[in-house]
Amino acid sequence: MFTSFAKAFTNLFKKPQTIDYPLTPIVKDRDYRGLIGYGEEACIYCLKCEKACPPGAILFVPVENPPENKQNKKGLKYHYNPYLCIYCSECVRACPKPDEALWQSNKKPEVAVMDDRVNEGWFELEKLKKQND
Amino acid sequence: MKKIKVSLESVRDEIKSFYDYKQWHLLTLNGLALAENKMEVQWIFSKYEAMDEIVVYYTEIENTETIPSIVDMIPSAIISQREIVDMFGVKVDGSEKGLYLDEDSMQRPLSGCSI
Amino acid sequence: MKKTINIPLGSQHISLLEPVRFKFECENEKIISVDSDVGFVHRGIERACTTKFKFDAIGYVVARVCGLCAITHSLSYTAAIEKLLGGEITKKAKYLRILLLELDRVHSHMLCLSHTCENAGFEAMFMRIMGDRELVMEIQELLTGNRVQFDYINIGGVNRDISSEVAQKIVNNLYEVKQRVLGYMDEFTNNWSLSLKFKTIGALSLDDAYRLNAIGPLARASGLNIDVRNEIGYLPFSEVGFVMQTHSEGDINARNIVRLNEILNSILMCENILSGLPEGEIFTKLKGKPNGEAVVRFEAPRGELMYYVKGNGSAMLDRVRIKTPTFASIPAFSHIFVGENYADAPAILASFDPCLSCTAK
Amino acid sequence: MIESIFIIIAPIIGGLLYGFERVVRARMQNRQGPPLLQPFYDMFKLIDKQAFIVNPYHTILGVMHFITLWIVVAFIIMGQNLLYVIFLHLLSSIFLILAGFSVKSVYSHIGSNRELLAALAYEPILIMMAVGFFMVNGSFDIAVIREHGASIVSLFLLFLAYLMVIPIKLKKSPFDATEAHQEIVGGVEIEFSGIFFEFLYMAKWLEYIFVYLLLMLFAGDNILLGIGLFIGVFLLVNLVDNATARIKMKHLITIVLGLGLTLGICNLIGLAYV
Repeated sequence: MFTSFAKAFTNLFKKPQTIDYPLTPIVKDRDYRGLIGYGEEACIYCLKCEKACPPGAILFVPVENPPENKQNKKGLKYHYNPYLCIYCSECVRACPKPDEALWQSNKKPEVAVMDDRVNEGWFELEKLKKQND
Repeated sequence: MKKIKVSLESVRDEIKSFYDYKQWHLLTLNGLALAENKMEVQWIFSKYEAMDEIVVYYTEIENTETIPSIVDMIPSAIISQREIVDMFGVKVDGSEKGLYLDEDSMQRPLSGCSI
Repeated sequence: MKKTINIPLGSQHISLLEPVRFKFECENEKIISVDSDVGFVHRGIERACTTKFKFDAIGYVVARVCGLCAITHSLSYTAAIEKLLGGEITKKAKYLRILLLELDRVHSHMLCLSHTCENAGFEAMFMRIMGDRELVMEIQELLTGNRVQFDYINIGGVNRDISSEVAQKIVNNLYEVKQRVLGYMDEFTNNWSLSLKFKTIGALSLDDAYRLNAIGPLARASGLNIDVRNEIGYLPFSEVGFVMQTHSEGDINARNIVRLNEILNSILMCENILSGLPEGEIFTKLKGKPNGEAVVRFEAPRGELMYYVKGNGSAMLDRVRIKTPTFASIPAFSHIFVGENYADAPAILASFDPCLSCTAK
Repeated sequence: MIESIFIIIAPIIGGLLYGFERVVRARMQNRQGPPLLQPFYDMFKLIDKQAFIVNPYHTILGVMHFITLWIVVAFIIMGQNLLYVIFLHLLSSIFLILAGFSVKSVYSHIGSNRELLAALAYEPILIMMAVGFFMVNGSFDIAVIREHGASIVSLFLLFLAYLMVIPIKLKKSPFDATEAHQEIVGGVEIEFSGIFFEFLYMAKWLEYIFVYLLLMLFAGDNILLGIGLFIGVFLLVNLVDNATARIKMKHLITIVLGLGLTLGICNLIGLAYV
């Protein structure tokens, strides 16, 4: 009891442990698991990341709809939903060319607002994907 | 893991003769859908202070059959029994009440509350 | 006139932010009977595991059952699948798994201790333990890349290797945590007001612990030798210095002391692991599809966690059954409340360390 | 003139004191904590909220609790009779207790029960304190007490007893079982909402003024000593709050009534015979 008493008193003269959060940003470690980055030039369209992703946050959807040639992998476009992503980096491990085509950064996603249509936009993509399968 | 098949009638006697409360504890009841309206019910036990000794008593039943309750022997079985009622729709003796609540249940928090 | 009053605790209550309801029938403030209700939020994870996800993704699904014992859930599932696939993982991967498992136990126990203090009305202690818990959270983040959802364990090994700087940081932080924990030990045993709240309150006798199948720190505080780490050969716990911690009193104080001792033991295990970490790969590729049945148990911070997995040789599993520690302890909880004072109920409840997020899987 | 200004701004001073205390408490727990004006931000938020009236008496009693407490503070500032002040303060507590009993909530009932028991424990000490002041100064009038010299030495045991009353009134550990946030969710406060809760919230601030004004009576006309007492006791109460858990009602009554009464009676007997 007296140790807590003394501790409470000495804490009065210490700098608080917590930070003034929205004003002072949190520094994330270099290896923090954050957003997935994508390099289109290096991608070979093997679609391994799409298969590996547990929540299905990576979709390769044809640009033209319906696609003229289903075998044409270059006609696909990479879509990534940071709000669905669980940042497990399964996709990066599955990628044959990690660091060039797909990599993990330590950044957090922006706060989504209604105008972004995060959900609706994504549902449309999922629907498109289903149609073309 | 040792699996022992028992009939639905003898399951209570089998467990009663086997269960020593200072040596074994009930892990859980488990259901397994086998085929159309057939299922397997398992009673999974584990031994205290033994290397991975697990005993599973199981029986195959029709979905309409009632499985006996073992709450009088193992009081902690009540919660698993109530869960299995909800998860598989089987009937358990004396556990007609399920564990989960329907959305329009009167026992739901704030049910009957109108603002 | 009715002589008793019914006091509800939950399903929304300040002392317990989780959806469980205990209905106490009280005489003045003395509890004479308890009714419990746990099924408010059912998420259907067991069902989702068998219908929506392939077996190699389920490790990430079951990790979301609970935030605090995420590692135990994914570890148990992974162990079950590894059993079915019949592969052996490397020794280094095993050691790293224990390392994270024990770090998780340290922070989970600290959370429980702080919560018990808060429910006993000791706000400063709550803040103190929560503040010190950040030391553990920090090294978990360094090790796995995230604070809560570790996603560290993979079928076949672990996802990340440990660098020497991280290892050094873990050793340093754990040393600091150890000093703090010794400080709590002093506080929990010597604080006069805490002893009024904790000693002889909410006791569970050894016989009742056996009878009601109590598990985890709850049972160990009553003197029941049940610790799954002692009962499985899958991970080499005894090699890294695991010692079972028990106490004989069975009251809240005993539970706290057991938890504190377990933290110290876990820290010791982590230090042993880091000093004797074997060289080698962290990942072995396991081929095939799971076929057959497996029951795997692990010691989560709250007690015994069981996974039953049945595969049929395809990518979709037949059945995943999760038995979570809190779920199995509810009968024991209800039993302990009877005869206690309602003023102690929140502290007793917190000392069980209930995890309703696990229960409502 | 100054007195009436003080009376009018008393709740505001109380709010500032409460906000300051929250900052101090946060620092003692080694955290950032809320800004100083947080109680007033809370107030504006509460005013915006929809107010439910459980039953009219409940609400009226809650408002009456606040008004009576304000009058109590006004009486102290104006230097009225100390006995009146103490009994009027009891009346304000009774209003709150009745409000708690007038609704159906179990938590509210338990809170009222505990509040009543706590009043039973601390009221004798307050009355003995008044008697003590009378014996030292020859008058119950606060104005007279303020003109005399410091009485803390001759009333030291009563001062100690009064120290035990402060945590009860300010709802601080170890004697905060009447509010018991984690057990009965604030007790009597639970059924108040919106602007009506605001009255209770402001009553809490007035409680701070009441407690510390009574404390300063021990210093008499020595203003420096009064401020010193205030700072010392303020720190002490918060430090003890940060070093103890909440004890049960049973223990609260045993300790406060047993120890407090003994201390008080010893002091009075001492004053009468020495």
